[in-house]
Amino acid sequence: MDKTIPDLASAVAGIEDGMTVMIGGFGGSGNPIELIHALIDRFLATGHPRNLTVVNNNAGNGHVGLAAMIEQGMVTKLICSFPRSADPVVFTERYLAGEIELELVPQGTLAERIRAGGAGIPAFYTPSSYGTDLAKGKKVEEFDGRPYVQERWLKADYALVKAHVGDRLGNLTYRMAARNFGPLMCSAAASAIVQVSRIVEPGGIDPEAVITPGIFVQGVVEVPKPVQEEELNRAKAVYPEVAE
Amino acid sequence: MDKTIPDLASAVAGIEDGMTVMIGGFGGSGNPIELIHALIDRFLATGHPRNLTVVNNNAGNGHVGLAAMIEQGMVTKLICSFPRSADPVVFTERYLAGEIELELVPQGTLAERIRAGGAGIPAFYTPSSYGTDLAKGKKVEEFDGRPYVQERWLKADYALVKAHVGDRLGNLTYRMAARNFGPLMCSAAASAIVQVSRIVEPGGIDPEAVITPGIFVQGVVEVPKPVQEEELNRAKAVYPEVAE
Amino acid sequence: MTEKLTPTQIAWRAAQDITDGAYVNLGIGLPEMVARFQPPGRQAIFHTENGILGFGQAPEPGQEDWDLINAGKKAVTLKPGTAFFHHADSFAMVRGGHLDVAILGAYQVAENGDLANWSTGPKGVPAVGGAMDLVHGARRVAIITDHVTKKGEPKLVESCTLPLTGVGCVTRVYTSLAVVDIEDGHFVLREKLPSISLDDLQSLTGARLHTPGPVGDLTAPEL
Amino acid sequence: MTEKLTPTQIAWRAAQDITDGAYVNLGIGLPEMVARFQPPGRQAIFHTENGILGFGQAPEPGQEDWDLINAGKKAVTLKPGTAFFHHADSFAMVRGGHLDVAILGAYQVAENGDLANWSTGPKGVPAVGGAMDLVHGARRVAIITDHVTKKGEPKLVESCTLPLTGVGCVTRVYTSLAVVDIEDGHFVLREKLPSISLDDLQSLTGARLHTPGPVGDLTAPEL
Repeated sequence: MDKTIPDLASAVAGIEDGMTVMIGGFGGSGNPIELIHALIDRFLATGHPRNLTVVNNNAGNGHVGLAAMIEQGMVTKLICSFPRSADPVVFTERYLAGEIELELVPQGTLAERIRAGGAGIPAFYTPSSYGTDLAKGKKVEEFDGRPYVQERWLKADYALVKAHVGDRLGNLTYRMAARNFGPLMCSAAASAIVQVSRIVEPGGIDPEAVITPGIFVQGVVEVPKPVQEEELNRAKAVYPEVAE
Repeated sequence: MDKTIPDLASAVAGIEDGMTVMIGGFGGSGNPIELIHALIDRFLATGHPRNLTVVNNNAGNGHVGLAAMIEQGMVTKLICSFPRSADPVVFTERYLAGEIELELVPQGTLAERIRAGGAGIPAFYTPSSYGTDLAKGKKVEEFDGRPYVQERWLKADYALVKAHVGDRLGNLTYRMAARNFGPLMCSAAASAIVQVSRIVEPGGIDPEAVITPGIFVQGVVEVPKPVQEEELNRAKAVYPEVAE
Repeated sequence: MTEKLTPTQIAWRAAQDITDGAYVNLGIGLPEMVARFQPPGRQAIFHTENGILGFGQAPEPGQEDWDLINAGKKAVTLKPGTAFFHHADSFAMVRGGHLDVAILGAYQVAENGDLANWSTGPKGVPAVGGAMDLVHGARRVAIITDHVTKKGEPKLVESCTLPLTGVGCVTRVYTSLAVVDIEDGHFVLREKLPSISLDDLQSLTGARLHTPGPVGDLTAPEL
Repeated sequence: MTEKLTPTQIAWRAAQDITDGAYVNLGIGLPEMVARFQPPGRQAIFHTENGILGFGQAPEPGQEDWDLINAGKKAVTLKPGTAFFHHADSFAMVRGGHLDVAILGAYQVAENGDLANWSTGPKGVPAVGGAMDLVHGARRVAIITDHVTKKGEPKLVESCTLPLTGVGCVTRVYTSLAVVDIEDGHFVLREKLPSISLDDLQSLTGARLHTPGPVGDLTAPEL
């Protein structure tokens, strides 16, 4: 078995119009920028994929990565916890113009819904959001005298994730806080496509140190020196540099 | 902050009559034998703790560890998935004599209930056990046209867990399949008491390799060369060698 | 007495359907034997409930590490690419639909796919383990079993009389006499021993065997 | 204009109540400042939603590693004993009651403990982050805030008029003028600036301040 994919274009080739795509990352860390930009390249060349529903903690920063995807009009709906950032202008404009739908989810609930999707738990109860606007229309049940809100699992057709080291069986490690949503999204997507800084042979990762076991991963592509979204934004980068 | 405990007797000193105690381990691996035997010593010396509810995947093997606890009459109720083993004579006799209560839980549900206890999720839905005797009396709800059983979280007053390396902040690593229920039980117990083969200074464990972060651990005691339950049972060991 | 496959041969037959790279969980006992018969060039990745993915065969006697065991509490070995994880992550793999195949034993399988394999009734100590999770998680739930009980009673039945493990969960049954799929609430016969007639096979089966397509010969090497 | 504590001084005051070894989550913005004022001999362990426990202060400018950030997206550093984990484990810590204290900002706090701190209404882009989880998870949920809004309106109120973050969740409020506990649906005044009279403080507060016990002097060093 070999889950390695030779290049970024092949890695994102399966994503189709209307799909739900989970994208890892939190703020400027852990964003699979190279995978996202490969997807934007495909969209610019072919007009597809479009009408995507994207799941991410944020709504993109500046004009690269997820923000650039939104800017190109590829995203119809965003499911996230915090669509603000140092520079959220792209999402903000689209949202206020009514051009993109937002499903706002408390961060812990978002993480747990994605985990539940990967773990075969169709619904669970959480105290978070009880009594607030975000619980409106949701089922409430009392346990041990305290009210909880029922939340549903979240699954995706694809996950695009940035990890650190991967082997060709799909076993992954992450780097520091870039781990964030990656392991959860890998488990909740029908196809988890992961960019890693280095691909090693099976056995190259200590079995105790594997964070995402290969069973949750469908494709691994090597991006030896990935860019950091935070650094792109500090440099005021725009993707693609010359938009069509 | 220093969570290290100087000796085994102190480590188990807080467990009181009637408490719920989660005990890590699966079959002959990962059982915190030294902690259990320290608890038995206390019981033999003082008559306490008794009337314990124990959560473990199995029901003890042979005449050491959990089986010895049951043999001494310390356990009133057992919550487990598989109360059979190569030598389950102790539990079997007590159970058939009506002297110990059994709550049988599918293994994945047991793991998820414990995780839920640690994660503040009071209830969740699982397909497991739907339509079987083990779902009797439980709430059923349909999601996306498929029926699921509602299960409740499981928490404990104490967890007794065997890990591998620990630091004095309570960060832990485990050894191979001895990890099993350990990380879950640490999170679900008000007090998680962990025996480790080696205590190191903070920083002695790679932050990427920490399996149980210290926030889930209340006490760490060093047991440099822990016995393996499987080996004790192959040697037909009995604890204590001379029962009172 | 009818000619029939040995348990080892049934395990061999089940192993032929496992594709390269499949994620597989093998139940305790007879199903564990399936791992021995992977066809040349194919390598399945074995999962065990107690937190290992991609483990290897049993070690040489005396080389056991009792922290490295499978769900049957038997010692296994590491292979390049093995991963360890805790029990909640292990059953996330199971329940979350990440396993391609789970192969289990059975007391009874019903034509609607119901499985009974954990309890023979109220006597004795009940024990369920991971079976109730496995039957609802894996994409294919296959059973390997003798075609009849030791007393000669059918194990493939119209409806289970023993306590259920799962409802409508079994997709294929490998028996000592036949390979039977479960489709739309029916047993569909795919293969049978050449030496047994369809009528004789039907007489040993507790529910109707449908034959909408060709029935292949069930064969296995001497093992 | 009334004399009052600066935001930095409020953060200092809140820091005095954090015990050695406490697990603490500090909200984005002003609450982050609390970490700077740990009393000598005490070391709290800081948790951030994005998967770090036990991180250290900000690095020197130019030394940032953008994989090592807190929930406010600011660079932090490693300390001996740091641990990394994914978002579900991070919120297991939050929701599971493992944090000793969460310190957050507020638009409004009601006398029953309701908190509004995520939305000022339907205008603009709503964003909630981890606040709704934090308020139901930590053993103590403390607020640091100016006593009144920029327009001079009370932030401590009978009931919140802005969208709620959580119901009955706040246990203590550190303001620019006072330290107020929430007990049994009431504001209980614990400390106030010596320079402000109880009457004046009450007039700046939107619900009754109870004083069942002694009211200490709220003081903070120049910072």
